[in-house]
Amino acid sequence: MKLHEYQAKEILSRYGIVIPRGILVSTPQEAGKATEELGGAAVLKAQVHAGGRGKAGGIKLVRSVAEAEREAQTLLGQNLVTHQSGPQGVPVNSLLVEELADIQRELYLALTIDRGFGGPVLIGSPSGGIAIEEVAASNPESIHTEPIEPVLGLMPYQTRRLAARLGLEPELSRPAAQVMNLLYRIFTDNDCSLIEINPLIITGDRRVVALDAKMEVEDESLFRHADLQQLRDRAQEDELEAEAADQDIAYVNLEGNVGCLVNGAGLAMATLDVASAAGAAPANFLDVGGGADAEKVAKAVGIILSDPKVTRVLVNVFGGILRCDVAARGIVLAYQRSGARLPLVVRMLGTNVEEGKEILADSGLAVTFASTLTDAAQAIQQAN
Amino acid sequence: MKLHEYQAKEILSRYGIVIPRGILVSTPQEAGKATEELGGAAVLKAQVHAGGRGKAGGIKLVRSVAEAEREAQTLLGQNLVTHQSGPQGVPVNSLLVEELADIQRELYLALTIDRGFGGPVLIGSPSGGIAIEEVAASNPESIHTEPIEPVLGLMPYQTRRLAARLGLEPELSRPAAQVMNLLYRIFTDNDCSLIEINPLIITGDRRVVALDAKMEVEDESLFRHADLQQLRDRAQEDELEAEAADQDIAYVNLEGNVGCLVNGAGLAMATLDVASAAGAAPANFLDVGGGADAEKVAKAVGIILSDPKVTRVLVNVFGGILRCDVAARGIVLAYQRSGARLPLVVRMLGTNVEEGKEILADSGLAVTFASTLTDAAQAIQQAN
Amino acid sequence: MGILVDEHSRILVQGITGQEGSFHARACRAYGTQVVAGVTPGKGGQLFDEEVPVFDSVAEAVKETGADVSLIFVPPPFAADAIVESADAGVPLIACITEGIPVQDMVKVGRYLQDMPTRLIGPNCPGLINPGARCKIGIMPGDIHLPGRVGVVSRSGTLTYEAVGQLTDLDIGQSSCVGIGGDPIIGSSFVDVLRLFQEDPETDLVVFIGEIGGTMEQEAAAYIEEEFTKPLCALIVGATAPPGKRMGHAGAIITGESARAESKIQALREAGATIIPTPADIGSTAQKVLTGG
Amino acid sequence: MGILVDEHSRILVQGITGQEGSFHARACRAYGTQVVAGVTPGKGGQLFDEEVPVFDSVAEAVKETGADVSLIFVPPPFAADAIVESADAGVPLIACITEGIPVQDMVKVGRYLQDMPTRLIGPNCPGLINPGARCKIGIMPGDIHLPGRVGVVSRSGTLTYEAVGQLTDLDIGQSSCVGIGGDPIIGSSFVDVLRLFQEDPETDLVVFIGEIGGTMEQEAAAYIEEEFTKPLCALIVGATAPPGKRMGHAGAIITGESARAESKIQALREAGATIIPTPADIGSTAQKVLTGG
Repeated sequence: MKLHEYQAKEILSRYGIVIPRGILVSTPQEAGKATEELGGAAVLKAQVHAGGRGKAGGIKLVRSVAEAEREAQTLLGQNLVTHQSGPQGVPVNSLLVEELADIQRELYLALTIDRGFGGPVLIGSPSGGIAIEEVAASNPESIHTEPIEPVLGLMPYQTRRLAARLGLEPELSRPAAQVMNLLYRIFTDNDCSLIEINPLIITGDRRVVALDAKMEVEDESLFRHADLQQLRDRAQEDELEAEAADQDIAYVNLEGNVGCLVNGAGLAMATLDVASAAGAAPANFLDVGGGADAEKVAKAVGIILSDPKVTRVLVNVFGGILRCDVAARGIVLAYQRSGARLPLVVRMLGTNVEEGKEILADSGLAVTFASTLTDAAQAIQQAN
Repeated sequence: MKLHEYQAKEILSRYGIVIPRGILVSTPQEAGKATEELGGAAVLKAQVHAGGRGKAGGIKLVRSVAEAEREAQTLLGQNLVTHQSGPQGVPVNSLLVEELADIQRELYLALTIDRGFGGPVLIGSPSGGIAIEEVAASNPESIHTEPIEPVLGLMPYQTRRLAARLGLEPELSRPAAQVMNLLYRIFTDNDCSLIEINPLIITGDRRVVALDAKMEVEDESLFRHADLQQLRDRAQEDELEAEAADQDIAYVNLEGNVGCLVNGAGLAMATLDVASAAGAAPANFLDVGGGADAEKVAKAVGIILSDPKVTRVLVNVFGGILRCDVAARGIVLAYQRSGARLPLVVRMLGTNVEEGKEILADSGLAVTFASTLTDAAQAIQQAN
Repeated sequence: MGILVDEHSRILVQGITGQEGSFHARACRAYGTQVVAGVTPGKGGQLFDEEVPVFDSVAEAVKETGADVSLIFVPPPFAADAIVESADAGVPLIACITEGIPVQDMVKVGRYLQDMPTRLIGPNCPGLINPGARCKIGIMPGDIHLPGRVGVVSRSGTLTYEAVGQLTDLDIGQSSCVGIGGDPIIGSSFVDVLRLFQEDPETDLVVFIGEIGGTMEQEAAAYIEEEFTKPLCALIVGATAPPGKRMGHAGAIITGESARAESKIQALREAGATIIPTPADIGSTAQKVLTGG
Repeated sequence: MGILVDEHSRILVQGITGQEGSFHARACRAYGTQVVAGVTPGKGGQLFDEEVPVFDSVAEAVKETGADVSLIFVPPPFAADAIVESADAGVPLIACITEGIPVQDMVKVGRYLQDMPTRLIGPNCPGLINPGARCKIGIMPGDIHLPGRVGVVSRSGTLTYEAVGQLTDLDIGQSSCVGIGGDPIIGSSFVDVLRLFQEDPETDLVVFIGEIGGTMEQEAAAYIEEEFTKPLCALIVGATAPPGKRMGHAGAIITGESARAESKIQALREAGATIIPTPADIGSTAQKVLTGG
């Protein structure tokens, strides 16, 4: 789950990391008032769940209250399209109005889980303020990582080493190390999958300040973070994806017209691969998960059916922890609820497959059964 | 460093462990008032750094304000002698006045470091309310331990297992597990060497309550616990031992008349062993430590010289991290400061030994040099 | 033969009284697996299906029944505890089916298990099966399997069944099939399982199914090139999948290009693997390699 | 020969610019030890005593000088970090002299080192010395040592010197002397060091010096009985020491009676060790055993 910049910064600040003075606003009038409070000049930052905001015009420097109101008027309510947001963009419903920072240097600092290492890594670069992917492409040796052993935590010699590699003078090494230590605490306390401070700045008066902050909390851990659950902003999410996420269904909206219901991420990817190879364009990636019951399958199919671009549905279920009869009942339920009559190609194998096929055959739906992946892909390609 | 019961309980309570309602008092009048506040009956508990308080008369049940004042009058200001306090006892300067508890069952719970395991262990027994040494002697199989892996922390299956071994019914297993988890957090957060809850009680209304609490913080870790340093109560410590502890000197007051200055705990123990074997009774165990400078040695010798029962001083220094010349300068300094003329037997070997002997020889003190441990013991035995 | 488990394996099921646990414990038993015990705290003393004793703790179950494999269906918040409980009780092999265990729980468990003799398969995996020994420890549909001499190892659950289905349809039997799990942090890697297949005299060929993301396939490729001597057919899925929306920037720069399907396919091809062109070609590719075609 | 270090050992000193570090680095060099580098964060680029380069980090020091032993004089709050830094830099042997490291720091470091190839001696120890190789890595006075064939291992610092002094006075030389340290949690145990003496062809006899507290001497006795084949003289000090005021109740019940001197002496005697009657008899007991008296 992604947090907004202002939410992430509030958490950073609570742990003791210095952030700029800022005020969250949702109207142009508030933006003007906030700018006044900050001394008549400020930065307006669109609060959206998409990177590349600056280049897309989501960050504005304003030098007067009037200018603040004008720019806020433009920003608020618009859909901001960035290279990460998808073509439909993400709505700008609030702005963070921040004091101007006296930036002397811009660094990059992040924490994430490294699968290879099997634990968290701290990542730093002296090239902050630009997208880290660009740094990784143009200047990879300027990106440094410090793996963190869970039993030890981040060790002082690591923060010293990283501070040195960030080019920090000795007197800045200690406050920078402090930021690193706090970030690691925030990361573990809150079950984050990512914290990114880009840029971490050194100000003219030699303070270390988190000028921007990105924070993602691992969805699987939200059950133990009631406070963080409150921070979810559904407005930032694709409507169908949000609905799927509510049901704990892995769903990604795509461009085609074949609605896909699969169990298992690997089989779902394989299904997209084979369907694409057969010339059918998938409308979505959907993994209904192993622990689904009929209701959850029905919800998943309901999401597919409510997607206006879907003209046919491909089901590929290999019964394991999800049994075929359960899947079949869910599919029938969803079709009944929505009243949809879209053609359905079903490939089912594994646990309780016969019961599953029987349920579908008896349902009155326009079902074509397929026995192999290739058959299924061809059948869906023809089902129009 | 030992904490008082009331200090330990305040920490437990801050973390969420249930403790009885209690009021700290230091006069009989306050004790009466507190008893009144608690409903006219209470337990008065002497706040001293010594176990075995109950048997020694340091805990009184009172059923009226008048009785509370009377008992408090007796307890306050007295020196309580317990089997752990030494013959001089420990002063009772404050009382914890607590509400009466409705005790249905008494359990034992503790956390400490197990050298063999190399980490913390949780210890529990269904036989609470009596000294655990007695349980260990009479019924050792009723004592259960759960080693705690630092990377994992205390695991739920361990708390379930221990709760079952404590004889707790399923509905009490969860609150008891909660206490265990909190104790482990307190232990690690505060660098404890010991936390002991004896008894942990089950009340008539099925609550899990810490009725008594012992807590010791590792001296070596106090540098990072400014808050805990404030909790030290010097009045509870042997005066010379407290003075030594202030100087970071390991010192234990003994019964004899030979003051001993040694560097290294092992050599100090060896010196006592040899001196005792030669018929000389040591007045103290003293390890001045490796990192001592002349001033620290002088402080150590000062402590020895200020002990009225000391009639002669045995120095056994093997120069390593502490150099012999440094030790010699410290000894001379202490004698000069105190004006003492007590005979001095010195055995010195190792780093800078010649300089050390020269300094002592030139000092005008009544020094006898010995070359072996046996010589030193014999010399001190004769030096009267 | 086959790897890890055989007809002598004695299985205990953690979470046997839950919905999934009971269903799959039954399915394992129906397949022929010796399920000797169940564990559900607080339900000790019951009998599962009137035959399998249920215990409050793994230690008791192991002591009373000699169980040597643990199959875990415990819900995500308690699954890390279940793994550690089995490891501490000395269970040498654990298959954890549970999906959705918090990553930071698995970080700690992973570190702890480094010093233990226990081998963990999963979590978020279908488990493992040895068709020749009629030993199924997991959630895969048993009847699609056929005893034989092809090993299957896969990061995916259902895609493993797909692979097995295609093999069985062509009458190509399996020695053992292992789903290693799709989570960021898992107990056994591709390399761990390949080592076992390398040592197994009854495995002639391995079908290897990887995915986009991470670098485990590249590590496998390095191992295959240096030490693995048997023929291997490899499929990597996800070439047409949308760019992982859930993968943060910082994560992406750690693995960078190597997380992509092409990079993995290239590494495996260079290591000498036969690449399976599409997910529909798993069986046919294996057949070609086996018949030297 | 001797154990752990020899004339080829290349030492780096962590905390070389501090008061103790500089004094003892000098003493080690004067004895003949190859001190090839120092490490003090923030002082990289200096030369210690105009000859030994000082680095900001252990990794740099190792890279530039090929140091393979680290000797640590870093103050207690930073010592755990210093140990881990050396281990992470791949230093195979670390001797940590620092006294007063918080126990919970060492709990974590101890766990971490379990998975590392690094061997740690100490902390709170005098270090180790190989008199024949003129290699002294620690704070012991070098000139009391004599090259020879007796190994010394001890929990105590200064008492080790006492033992060496008595041996040298009787012209009994030492192959290697190791102080394993007096803290509750240390890197190498008696057994670890005894194993090395067992393998060392130039050690004929071992002098073993234990203390009251803990059970490490009993573990050593078990090892001696089962595997150690050389003669061994053992001293346990603390029989007349006051009952450890610092040992809590809970601690006492873990080790119980076994923490006492008599229990340790008995275990060692039963394991076949020759007991040294008093601390004044270390040299004479060793002499008797060596001469078969």
